[in-house]
Amino acid sequence: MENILQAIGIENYIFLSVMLFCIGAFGVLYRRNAIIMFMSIEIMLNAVNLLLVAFSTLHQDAEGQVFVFFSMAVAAAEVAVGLAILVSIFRNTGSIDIDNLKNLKG
Amino acid sequence: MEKNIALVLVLAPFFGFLFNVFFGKKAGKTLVGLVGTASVLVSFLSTLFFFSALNANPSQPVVVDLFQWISLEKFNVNFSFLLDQLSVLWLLFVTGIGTLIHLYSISYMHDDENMNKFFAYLNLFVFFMIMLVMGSNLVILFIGWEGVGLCSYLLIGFWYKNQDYNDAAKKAFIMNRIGDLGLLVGLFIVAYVFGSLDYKVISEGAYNTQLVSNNSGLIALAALCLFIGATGKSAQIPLYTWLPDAMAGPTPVSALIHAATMVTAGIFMVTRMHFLFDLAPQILDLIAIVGAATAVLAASIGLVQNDIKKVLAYSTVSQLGLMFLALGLGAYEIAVFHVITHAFFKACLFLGSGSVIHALHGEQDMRNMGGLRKVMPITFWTMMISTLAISGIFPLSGFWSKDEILLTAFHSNIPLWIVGSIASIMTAFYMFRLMYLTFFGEFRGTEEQKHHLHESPALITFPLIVLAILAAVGGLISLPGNSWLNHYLAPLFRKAHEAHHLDATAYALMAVATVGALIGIGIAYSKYIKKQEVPVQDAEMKGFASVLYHKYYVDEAYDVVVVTPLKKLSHFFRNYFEVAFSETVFAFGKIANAIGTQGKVLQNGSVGFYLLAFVIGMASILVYLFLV
Amino acid sequence: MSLLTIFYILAAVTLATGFMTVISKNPIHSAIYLVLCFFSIGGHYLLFNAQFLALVHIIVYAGAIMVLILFTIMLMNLNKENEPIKSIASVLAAVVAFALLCFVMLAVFIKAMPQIENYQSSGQDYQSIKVLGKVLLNEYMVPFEFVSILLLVAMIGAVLLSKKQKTVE
Amino acid sequence: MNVSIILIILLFGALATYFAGDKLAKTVALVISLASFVASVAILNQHNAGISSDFIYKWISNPNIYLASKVDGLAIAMMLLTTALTTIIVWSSFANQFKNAKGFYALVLFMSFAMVGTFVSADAFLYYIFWELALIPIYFIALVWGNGDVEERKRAIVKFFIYTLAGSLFMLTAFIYLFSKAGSLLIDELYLLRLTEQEQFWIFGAFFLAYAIKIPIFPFHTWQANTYQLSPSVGTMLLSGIMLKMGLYSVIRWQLPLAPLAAKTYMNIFLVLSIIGVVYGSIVALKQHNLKKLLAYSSLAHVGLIAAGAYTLSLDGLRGAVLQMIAHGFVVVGLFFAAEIIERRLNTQEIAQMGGIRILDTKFASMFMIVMVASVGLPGTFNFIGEFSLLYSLYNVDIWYAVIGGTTIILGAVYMLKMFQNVMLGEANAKPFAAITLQESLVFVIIIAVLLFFGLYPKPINDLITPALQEIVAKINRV
Repeated sequence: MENILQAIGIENYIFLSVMLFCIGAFGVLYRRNAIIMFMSIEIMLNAVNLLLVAFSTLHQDAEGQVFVFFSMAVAAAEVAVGLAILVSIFRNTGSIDIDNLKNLKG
Repeated sequence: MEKNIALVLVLAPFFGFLFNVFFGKKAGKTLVGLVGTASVLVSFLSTLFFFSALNANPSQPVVVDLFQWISLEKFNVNFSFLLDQLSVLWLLFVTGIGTLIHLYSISYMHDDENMNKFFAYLNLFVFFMIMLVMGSNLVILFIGWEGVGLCSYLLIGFWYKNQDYNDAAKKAFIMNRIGDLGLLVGLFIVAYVFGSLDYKVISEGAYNTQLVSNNSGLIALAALCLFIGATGKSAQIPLYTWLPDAMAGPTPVSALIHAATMVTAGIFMVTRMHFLFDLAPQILDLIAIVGAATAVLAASIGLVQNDIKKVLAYSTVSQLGLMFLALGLGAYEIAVFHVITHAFFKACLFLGSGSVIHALHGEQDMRNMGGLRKVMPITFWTMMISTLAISGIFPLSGFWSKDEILLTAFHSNIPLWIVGSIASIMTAFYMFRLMYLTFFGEFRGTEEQKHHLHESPALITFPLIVLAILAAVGGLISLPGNSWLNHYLAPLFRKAHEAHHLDATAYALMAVATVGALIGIGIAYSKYIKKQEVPVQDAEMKGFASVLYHKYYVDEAYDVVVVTPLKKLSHFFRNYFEVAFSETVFAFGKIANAIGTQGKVLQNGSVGFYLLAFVIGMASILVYLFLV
Repeated sequence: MSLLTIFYILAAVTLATGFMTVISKNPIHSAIYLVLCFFSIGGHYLLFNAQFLALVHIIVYAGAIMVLILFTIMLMNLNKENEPIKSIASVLAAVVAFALLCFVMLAVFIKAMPQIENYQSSGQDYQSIKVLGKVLLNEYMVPFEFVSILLLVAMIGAVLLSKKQKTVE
Repeated sequence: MNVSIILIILLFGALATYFAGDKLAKTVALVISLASFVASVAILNQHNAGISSDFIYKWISNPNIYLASKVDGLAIAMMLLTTALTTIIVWSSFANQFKNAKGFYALVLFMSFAMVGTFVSADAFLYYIFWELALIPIYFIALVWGNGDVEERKRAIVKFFIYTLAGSLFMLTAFIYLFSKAGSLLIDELYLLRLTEQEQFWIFGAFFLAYAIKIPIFPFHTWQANTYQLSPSVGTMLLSGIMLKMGLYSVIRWQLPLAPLAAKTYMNIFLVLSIIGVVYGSIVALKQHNLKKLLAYSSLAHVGLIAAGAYTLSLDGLRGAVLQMIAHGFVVVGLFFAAEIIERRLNTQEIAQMGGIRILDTKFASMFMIVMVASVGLPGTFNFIGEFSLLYSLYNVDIWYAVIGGTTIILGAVYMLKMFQNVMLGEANAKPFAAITLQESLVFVIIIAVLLFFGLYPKPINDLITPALQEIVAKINRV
């Protein structure tokens, strides 16, 4: 197994990542539930990670993977803080429907 | 040596001014008057020194160069003085008459609480007048020119509690400033053409035919502008209306500033710049016409005035018109001659009227005078001499100078001669009207006034006597055929002006003039002595007399044509333009506000909407970056 | 079974579970689908022979993050299908955005394909745990430390945010 | 010693004033401003001795920005004007009791600091920073310590602030463009640029917006009257005495030499605008009821003439402009101080409520009179020298410019005398008018002494500024 991309082809990964990313984006737009929107964002992040790894393999360069590593760390931090915010929002409003959060409306 | 004396000449009145400003209140009235008079006297004595020096050595005028003042790219203006025949002559009667009037004022203004200020202003005026006369270039002249205007403003409005007087002062200053703008522009043109403002350089340039022919249009324009300046200061049409109003000031001021000295500054300037005016014959014609018109217009207004000082004021305007007539005819030395004689008799007349007003405690209306001959003999006789002089009765000074002017006019332009003669007849009439109403008949004032009638003290009568003598014999300096004045001024003029020969025409004209004057006197006699007429009250005036009394409604016309539109314009600008500009600026703020109001709809708080915008935005960026 | 087949199966699982995550009404179901999705992505990593990443991925995402999310859902008692009916407009907007994004990104990558295919492989070891460790702790030493700080800060922040606020007098 | 010492004195002086506390603030401020003036005189001596006071110091390497100052005679003249006027202004406010005086005087010194900085900067970036920095103190001075209705004041001051700030942004744009061309913002390197006429046009226009608002040139003057009216007198004096000179100075230093081609091509437009300002300001001043507003419009007229002189691009015009800038600085401070004295006693700015002051205080009336006649350019006062050169330079362009610009002589006399008559003359005012104090009269004496001395002997200033202006004219004429 010299290089997997010779067997599968980078374009397949690209398609896959794009599809996954778009599903994530669709989810964010489609749903109003903050937690599910959160999950959708995770999907999008993973789509990007996947593509990074794919290109890392293509270039045979470790840096792409290092980046993924960092982005995972960021994602973890983000989830931790984000969920904490959601919890406090839920405490205050009794719901996590995003449409209820319109305090910034101009 | 000469430099130091020249500085003394200039600065003596200025020190008088400083003294009276800073120590006047403490020094007491006597000292104030003394210092004020002495400082002018010092100037007079210094002038005498230069006069004798010049007589000894006529071809060498004294030039005192002090320091560089204004520097411009092409030339510099130096602070320097020139003492030649013309300026010394002018200085003589400015400081001479100035001294007399100062002397007179000691008594006249003695009861005024601000006497020190009066003397300070008077000294300052003399200082600026000396500056005007002595400057060796037009800018120094301009300092004096504006400076005397300022002093005139201060002195007309001397009794500043009265807003009418203040209005008169303001009017004088503003009218003068209109002329000053003309003078300033004339200065610029001269500087542009000749590359200097120094009289000497300009006169040399004026004889440079190449330079002159290249710039003939500009030179004429310069002459015109300078003449506009002169009309402001010397009260000629169209800027004469300030002078009668200027009589609001104390009478010595009227005598010194508004009769003898300041108002002749225009004639001085034109004479100074004669080489320039000689190059512009069309402007000289204009000057002659304006002068003649002013002479007759002012004389006609003077016919019906009832305020004793107003009569004299219009007489001054009229006489100044005659001087300008002479200037316009190119007879500069005759104009100068008339300036001098006029200074004598007009100063005497004003001081005399001041004496009368003093005796009547401020009464100026001739309808309330009369019969003063017996109570005030010295005032009467001195004024009588001057009146005869101004009317042109042989052999008093006015006869000679007026006759010269009319003679010159007759030789060059008959209509101008006719106009001038009419003005002279009118002069004789209104002057004798003044005399008859004031000094003859019965006293028409209140009992209270009658009780206090008295001859003025010696300090007032002494200057009157001196001036009356001068008014009587002043003609001697320029008798026809053998004119000392022409001879004295000859170094100034490159083309010598030969004196008129005493031929038959000359004698005939003299006779005509005398007869004219006698006619004027006769009419006045029949009207005011024979018929004992007293001018009617203001409201009863009818027809042309009313028009005359209201000065041809010129002030009203100026009001309608200039003042009111300016006020309206100011109102309009303030209420509309300013608001419009201001609102335009605020409009930008309002636009931003409106955009904000509309834009805030976009911030509707719907996360879905934001995300959609985000996605679309990102998509467009991608398209722009990679696909286009 | 060729690699390609494995890839297709994994890709299908990824997309399907991802999609199900998005459309499931019940948040718990979504979470379960998401876990599956993450596992399949981990499978992709393994296909790339990126063992380290695969491990970390499973631990962080499928382990830590998903557990956190599940806990939150439980905490809020959200395992109900109570989401309000969405308006046609918002659904339409979501679909349009999805299609647009999909289209644009695909177009971009297809356009970029010629450049992508030019790369040559060097055959060096680049993705064993050993190599990655060296890269991380040499070249990326400072960012690595910063990540630790970031995580610490996030932890503190999360604790602070979710703490019950004392009522202010 | 280089010129930075003055900046340091003023900046740290501002801090010292703040920390000195409310009681000591004005004394400290006076000492500091006096020290800065003395230092300026020292710089002047150094300049006369032929020693350079410039400094240049690398500040930011990318983009290429220097802390640079270049002091020629022109900059020194403006520096002297600023420090001298700051001293006079601080001294003139000694009788006032300000709330939070330490903040007030610190802001005054800080403003002086920024203005001196504007005058001596030789790097466009530094210049721009100082230019904008000068705006901040006056904003607070006017807003916090101003008079009149608070809402109205807020509206006027915020307008002034945003207006001038907006104008300056155009200048910043021009500088950014110039930087992209020259790779440096040092003024000497900018002078070397060869720009096309098109480029110069835009740069000139951008500068013009900034300066026309600051100066102000008609029709960008709408902020002026209200701001002057509503600011405290110290603020008004700072604004009219020094700050608007920043605009005029910048025209001479930056705008004309950087875009000479445009300046020449479009000269007439700017001359006409400036001269409209002269006439318009004078006419509007005729019908003002508020003393400070009237003075503001008179300032508009005078400044219009100065700007017109500068835009003639001739040595006479530039020299007249600089002389008149200095003269106008002193005169306008004197006039506003007179307004302040009246306001202190009668507590009003409305001309209708004044009158008859001369009877009650002749000394004040005389000094007011002298300053007033100086402002209408009576020969023998400093203003005449400037006015004469300006009008002569205008005449050399076209006689009508001189004639119409010269109407300021007439109209100036009209509104000034009218104002003087209504304020000072007439029957005594019912309200008491305390005699002018020694401290107040000293301010006038200094101003009058300056006006009369340089009116008769302007040579020192002339010799100082002429070489610098010749250099600038040479730069304008290089194309």
